[in-house]
Amino acid sequence: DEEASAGEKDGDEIRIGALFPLTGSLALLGNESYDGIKLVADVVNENGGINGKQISLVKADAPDATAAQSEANRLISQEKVPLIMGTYSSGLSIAATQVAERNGTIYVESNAVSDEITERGFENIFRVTESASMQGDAAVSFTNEYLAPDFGVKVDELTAVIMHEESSFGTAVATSIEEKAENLGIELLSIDSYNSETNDLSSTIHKYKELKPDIVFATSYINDAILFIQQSKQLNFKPKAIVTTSGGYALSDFGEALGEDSNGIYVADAPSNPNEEALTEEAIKLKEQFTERWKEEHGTELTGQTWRVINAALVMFTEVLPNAESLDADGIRNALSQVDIPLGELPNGSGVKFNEIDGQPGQNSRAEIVMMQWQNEDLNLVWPGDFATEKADNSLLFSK
Amino acid sequence: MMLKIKSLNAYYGDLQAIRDVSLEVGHGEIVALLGVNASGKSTTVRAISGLIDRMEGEIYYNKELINDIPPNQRTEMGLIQVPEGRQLFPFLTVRENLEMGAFTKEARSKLNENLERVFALFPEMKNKEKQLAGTMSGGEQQMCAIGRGLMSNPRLIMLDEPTLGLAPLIVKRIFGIIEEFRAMRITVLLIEQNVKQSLKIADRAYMLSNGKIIKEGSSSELMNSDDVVQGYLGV
Amino acid sequence: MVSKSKLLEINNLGKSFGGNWAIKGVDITVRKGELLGIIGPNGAGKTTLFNMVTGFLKPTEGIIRFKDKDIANLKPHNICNIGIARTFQIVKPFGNLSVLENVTIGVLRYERDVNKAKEIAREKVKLVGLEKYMDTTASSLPLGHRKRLEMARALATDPEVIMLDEVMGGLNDDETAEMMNLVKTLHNKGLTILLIEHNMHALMSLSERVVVLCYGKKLADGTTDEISSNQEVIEAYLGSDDDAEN
Amino acid sequence: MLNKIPKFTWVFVGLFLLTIIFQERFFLDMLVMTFIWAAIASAWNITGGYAGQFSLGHAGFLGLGAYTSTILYVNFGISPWVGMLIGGIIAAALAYVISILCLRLKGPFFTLATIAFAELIFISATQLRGVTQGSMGMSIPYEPGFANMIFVETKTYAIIMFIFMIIVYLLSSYIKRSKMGFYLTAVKEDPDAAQSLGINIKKIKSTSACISAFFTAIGGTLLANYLLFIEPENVLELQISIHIAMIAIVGGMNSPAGPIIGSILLTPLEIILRGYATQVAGLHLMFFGLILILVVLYKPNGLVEGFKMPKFMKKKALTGGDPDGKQIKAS
Amino acid sequence: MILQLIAGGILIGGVYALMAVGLTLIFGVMRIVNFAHGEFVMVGMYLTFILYASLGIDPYLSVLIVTPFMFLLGWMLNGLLIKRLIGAPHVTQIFVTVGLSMLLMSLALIIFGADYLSVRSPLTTQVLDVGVLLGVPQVIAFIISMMVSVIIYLFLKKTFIGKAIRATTQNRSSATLMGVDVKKIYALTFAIGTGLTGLCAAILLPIYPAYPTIGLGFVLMTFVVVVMGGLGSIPGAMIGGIIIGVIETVSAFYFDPGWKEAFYFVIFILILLIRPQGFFGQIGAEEL
Ligand SMILES: Nc1ncnc2c1ncn2[C@@H]1O[C@H](COP(=O)(O)OP(=O)(O)OP(=O)(O)O)[C@@H](O)[C@H]1O
Ligand SMILES: Nc1ncnc2c1ncn2[C@@H]1O[C@H](COP(=O)(O)OP(=O)(O)OP(=O)(O)O)[C@@H](O)[C@H]1O
Ligand SMILES: [Mg+2]
Ligand SMILES: [Mg+2]
Repeated sequence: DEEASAGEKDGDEIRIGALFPLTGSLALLGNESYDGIKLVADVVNENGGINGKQISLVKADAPDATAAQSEANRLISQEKVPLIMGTYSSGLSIAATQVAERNGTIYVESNAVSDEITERGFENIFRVTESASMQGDAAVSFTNEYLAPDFGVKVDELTAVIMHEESSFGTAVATSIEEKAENLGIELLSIDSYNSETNDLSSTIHKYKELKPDIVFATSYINDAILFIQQSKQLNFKPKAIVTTSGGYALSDFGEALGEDSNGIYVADAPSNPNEEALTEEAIKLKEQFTERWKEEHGTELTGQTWRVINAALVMFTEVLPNAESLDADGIRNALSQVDIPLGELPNGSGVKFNEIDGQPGQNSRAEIVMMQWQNEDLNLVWPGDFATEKADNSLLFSK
Repeated sequence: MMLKIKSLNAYYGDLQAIRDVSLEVGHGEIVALLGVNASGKSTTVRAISGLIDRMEGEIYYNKELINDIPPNQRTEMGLIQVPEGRQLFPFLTVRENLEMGAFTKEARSKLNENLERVFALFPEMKNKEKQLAGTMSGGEQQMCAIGRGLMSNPRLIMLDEPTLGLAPLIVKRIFGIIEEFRAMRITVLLIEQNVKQSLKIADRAYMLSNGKIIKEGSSSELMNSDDVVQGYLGV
Repeated sequence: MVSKSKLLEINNLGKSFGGNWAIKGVDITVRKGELLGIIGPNGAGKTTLFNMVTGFLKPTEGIIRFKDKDIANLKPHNICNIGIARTFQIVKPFGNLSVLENVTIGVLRYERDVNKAKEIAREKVKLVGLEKYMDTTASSLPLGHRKRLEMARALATDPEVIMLDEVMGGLNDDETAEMMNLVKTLHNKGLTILLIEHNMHALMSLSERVVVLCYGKKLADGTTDEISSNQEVIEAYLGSDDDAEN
Repeated sequence: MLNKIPKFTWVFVGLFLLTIIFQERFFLDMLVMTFIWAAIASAWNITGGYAGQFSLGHAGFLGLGAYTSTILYVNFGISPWVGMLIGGIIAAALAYVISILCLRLKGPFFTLATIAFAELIFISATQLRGVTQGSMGMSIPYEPGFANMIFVETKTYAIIMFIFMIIVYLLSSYIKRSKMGFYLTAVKEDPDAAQSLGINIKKIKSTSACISAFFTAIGGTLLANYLLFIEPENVLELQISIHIAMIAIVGGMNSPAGPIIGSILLTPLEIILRGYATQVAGLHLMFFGLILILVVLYKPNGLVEGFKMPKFMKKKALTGGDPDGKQIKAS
Repeated sequence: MILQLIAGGILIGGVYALMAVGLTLIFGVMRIVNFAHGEFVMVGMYLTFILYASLGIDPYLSVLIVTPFMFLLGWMLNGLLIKRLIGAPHVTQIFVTVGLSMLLMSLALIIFGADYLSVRSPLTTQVLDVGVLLGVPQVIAFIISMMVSVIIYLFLKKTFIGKAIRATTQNRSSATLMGVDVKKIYALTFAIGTGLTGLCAAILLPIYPAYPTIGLGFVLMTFVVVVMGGLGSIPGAMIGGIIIGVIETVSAFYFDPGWKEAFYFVIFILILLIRPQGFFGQIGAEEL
């Protein structure tokens, strides 16, 4: 493939496309994701790069699906990158991966979770992080394994509602929660979708007050996550547990906006700060290194969201690319299929192995997903046991 | 002299509408400005009110050079124009239109007094007080426009075709009102197509053609001048 | 006159605006080829009458027939297409178009070919004496010329009846005379004309018959002589002394 | 001989040559986008420019076209070439209904109504998940083939989009020169006067709206089959309506060449700015905002015209304007 | 329950109303189609945030700074841009203000990044329980909003300025001839309209975080409210805002929250079709 090999054109540089929504309504996490990749690239470069070649990130802005395609096109044909990493948002990813697949360029999804991305069986599309159904799975498993026993009931006696923002992220996660919860016999009282740009969720909360579910499963972006918790508190809506998945609930802006009102909320997410016992020594070192460096450069804590990107970048920059026979699609694809990182070796506790899930050859089957809880305005890992740093505590929710 | 204009040129974009126009209006005088369509009558009046962007020449009002005074302040000085084609505020009621006439401080203090005077002159307006100005008949709008001009407490009033579209009876009334202005010491600059009648009440008159003044003099002089007789009264 | 056929018949026509009757119970018959003058004080309902005949206003009550067909419910463009054209008292030029283009749009009603339509339009522009302004944008015409443009445009639709609403307002005597000539010429060509005019001299010398409206009612209907000596009309509209001629 | 050909033809010849010469996908992609937005903006211009029916709801038609052909193809295997026509007809029918309903609305009110209609379509597309898969969007499986309207080469797309642009352009300039063009202008300038000259406003407005919507929807299908992925946000958002109108305005609304010029200037500029002004996120939007303001203020007739002072800056209204003022239309 | 929903809707509506009062001045009175109105709110929110973050000024107190600041900003923008739009075709207006909104959004992104900045006030999650639950910040916002609307209403109604503004939009040259300083009137109106967005921003920040695109969510809704209430009508904006607020909460409860915007768009279209002058607008005034 002539274009891909041209990625080496400068000899001492490997150009890698970084495609994220840098403007528009998804800009917050888009930029943060880019910063994550940048951080890894900087560290790798400082340590001598990939086999002596420096990584050069080619930044691309994908505020909407059309732009995502157009920019993917540019990265491939104009910038001649052999590898694109992106895009944080599922819709954008679906659009951009089409272009990559068609043009035979490897595309590694770092944080979008929609199952469709890897379900289409594309040969050039890989995802290091978990899929939506894995997220849903974690939320429901946690309910089954921890919450139900803790409430002292059988899991099929629980009632729940699912509330999700209506884009592909929220919808995909909600679909998976619905399926898994039904399998366990959890009674779903209501499933509600809403536009994440809404400025009021009180009606939905009133409805839930009447339905009195034990558990609220929520998937939101940031603005709506804040709104939901704020209004729930205001309107005195207090279910036994609020189990959320990733998105806005895992962000530091969320904690800052709500202060102690954030306490008690569960967030299923890629781990950001797992119990060090679950990690290898190497992973611990990396974890500390990145946490510190991020704090230095950005002044905030690393969230699970950014860890996803860092993981993906680490895998690509330290495992895949150095071992690729050639820096073209075939070479990188081969290297990807040979990656075999056991659980716990990545700084957030995940491992990497592709080709293990039926029909989803590009999905990493060892993407770890854990349950965290806001405690003392901090996000702590509480489940599963071997990863946990703190104990889950149901009494924290709206305790003040 | 109340109003004195020296060598006025006015342009619309590149098109020159009036050339080297000079005219004077004395205190308490009624001066008529005559001329065929497109001769530049309205342009002259607009220039005096300050509504023309590109102009040269000097305009003195009460001996003061007012070239640089913005139009709204000219109104405050009592230099009032009743524009051609009514130019009412279509979505204000008749009464609100009249009240707008009394926007300046001085006029506002005499609002009620003036309002009564207008209603006395045009009882039609009293009945239509609450109608939106834009829904009135053409003639009714013309009355409202003149009324609005009176509300501004004019010292010099420039009437641009005030009788346009008015029934003969009302036309007569308007000319009556103009005569009353003389009694009230309000100076008048009158643009009219109704030449005969205008000359009858005016002291002096100017005649414009193609943007230039081609004739000026007392009304009786003009009445008998060949140009006027041929151009206007020859029918 | 008796031999001419009825062209336009208006029966018991009425229009109310929120309870106020601008026109009520008016009957008018117009015969083919007639030149009918319509006068009345300001606000008498003359323009409202035109608006109803030309479909711009729906009558509150009454009947309007054109060639024995009820036209009270037709839309303005239908009215134009059956041969009734009008001008607007408050002129409505297409401001950003040239005079020629303004008139061409009228011609396009029956001549699809734009170039041919332009040729015909050129004639109409000449007819009203605006040939010097053929390519001037309408918005920069002074009022007098706009009135002519109104007229040219209405004529361009090739009407059978033309309704002229104060086309001589704002013209000086000379220009009025030209306009009168034009109206006369049109009339001689067989056009049926309804003429609203406050210029009594023009109206009286042109009209064959005059209808007087007053406060929405028909006050009189007759020959010019009958009207100018009608005491009620004099009181309501003309005024008593000789000034009325202007 | 050559000087008989209108100048603007050379622009097309040039564009076509570029389509043939360019090999790099990046440039071809730029051409594809330029052509398709030029065509859609031209379609918009027929009602938005000529008739002054300033719609900011055309994304609705674009989305209808994209969704109709995609749904028919993905679910029933109906060729997008057929789906394209069906989408066009549905969009035209909807445009007819909207234009009849909004017949009496003027200026900003019409615009706001079109926004509202397009938002309703957007919301429906998001909520009717059974049909549209909601905001998850719909992917078109990549199975190249003429019948599927999916091509391996970007160049093929570029040629198809070029042809589409030429068709819409020719239609638009024919309309502009014909009776219909005059009538549309008349309706825009003064509806009352237009009616008095025998123009059926309802018919002329709805006809232009239908034509415009039909071709916009066709553009939607073409775009969908180029992108192979549609979601409400990339084919139905208000931003897209604004984008379409913006191209026509920046190019010039009263001329058939305007939207083409607009797209030739704006589309590559957008792609380049977005691609290369990434150091500071948001910089390209700022550029765009500035360009928009400057062009609209200083070249209100679009870049298609030579530099002229904008009309309203000559203070037309202050120096007379309409001597008869405004009279409220009798209702 | 319905009472609770309506109460909640009324409170939200109060905030919408305040935004709409500003827009009804700019759109309804000056006839400038201002698509950047939401972005003015956004600018105000950032300013409130800065005052809070750097000087610790409570948002409710910073009203006193933010409102005048936005007033001045409005005055400046008018001088720079908006005055050129007066009497311009509305196409021009829409696109200049769309350009302005793009500009402001991208500036915010460049300066503040895409973070969601919020102010945590002790009041944020306080509630009043008066049979129905009312959020304290919402109640405060509602009260301020209603008070200010009434003040603006009285100002417009009772002073000659109000009439002059209306007259000026209808016929600029005539207004000049009446002695109205047209330029000043426009600058004042636009500045008041913009100043109100500052007020709005300050009372919103305790409820919603500030981020670059927050304005987009408000602007269409605000237009809906303005048209619904009737152009230029302050009581219309107030009642329109409350109606939209109630429609939102009630429809989101009884139907799907995903459809709630559809409800007000449908109502908007119906109003445009049936009563284009809105509830309180002058008949025919929308034709200008
Ligand atoms: N707004 C304008 N833009 C361009 N030209 C104009 C404008 N207004 C007037 N003119 C031109 O200026 C010249 C003088 O016009 P003006 O209105 O002063 O004439 P007038 O004597 O008042 O005519 P009328 O009796 O018809 O009112 C005319 O040739 C006219 O075409
Ligand atoms: N839309 C409307 N709403 C309310 N009243 C109206 C409306 N249109 C006209 N009128 C009233 O109806 C009456 C008749 O108006 P019309 O325009 O027919 O008078 P006219 O005879 O043409 O007068 P003029 O000679 O002054 O033009 C007037 O009193 C006018 O105020
Ligand atoms: Mg004049
Ligand atoms: Mg009349």
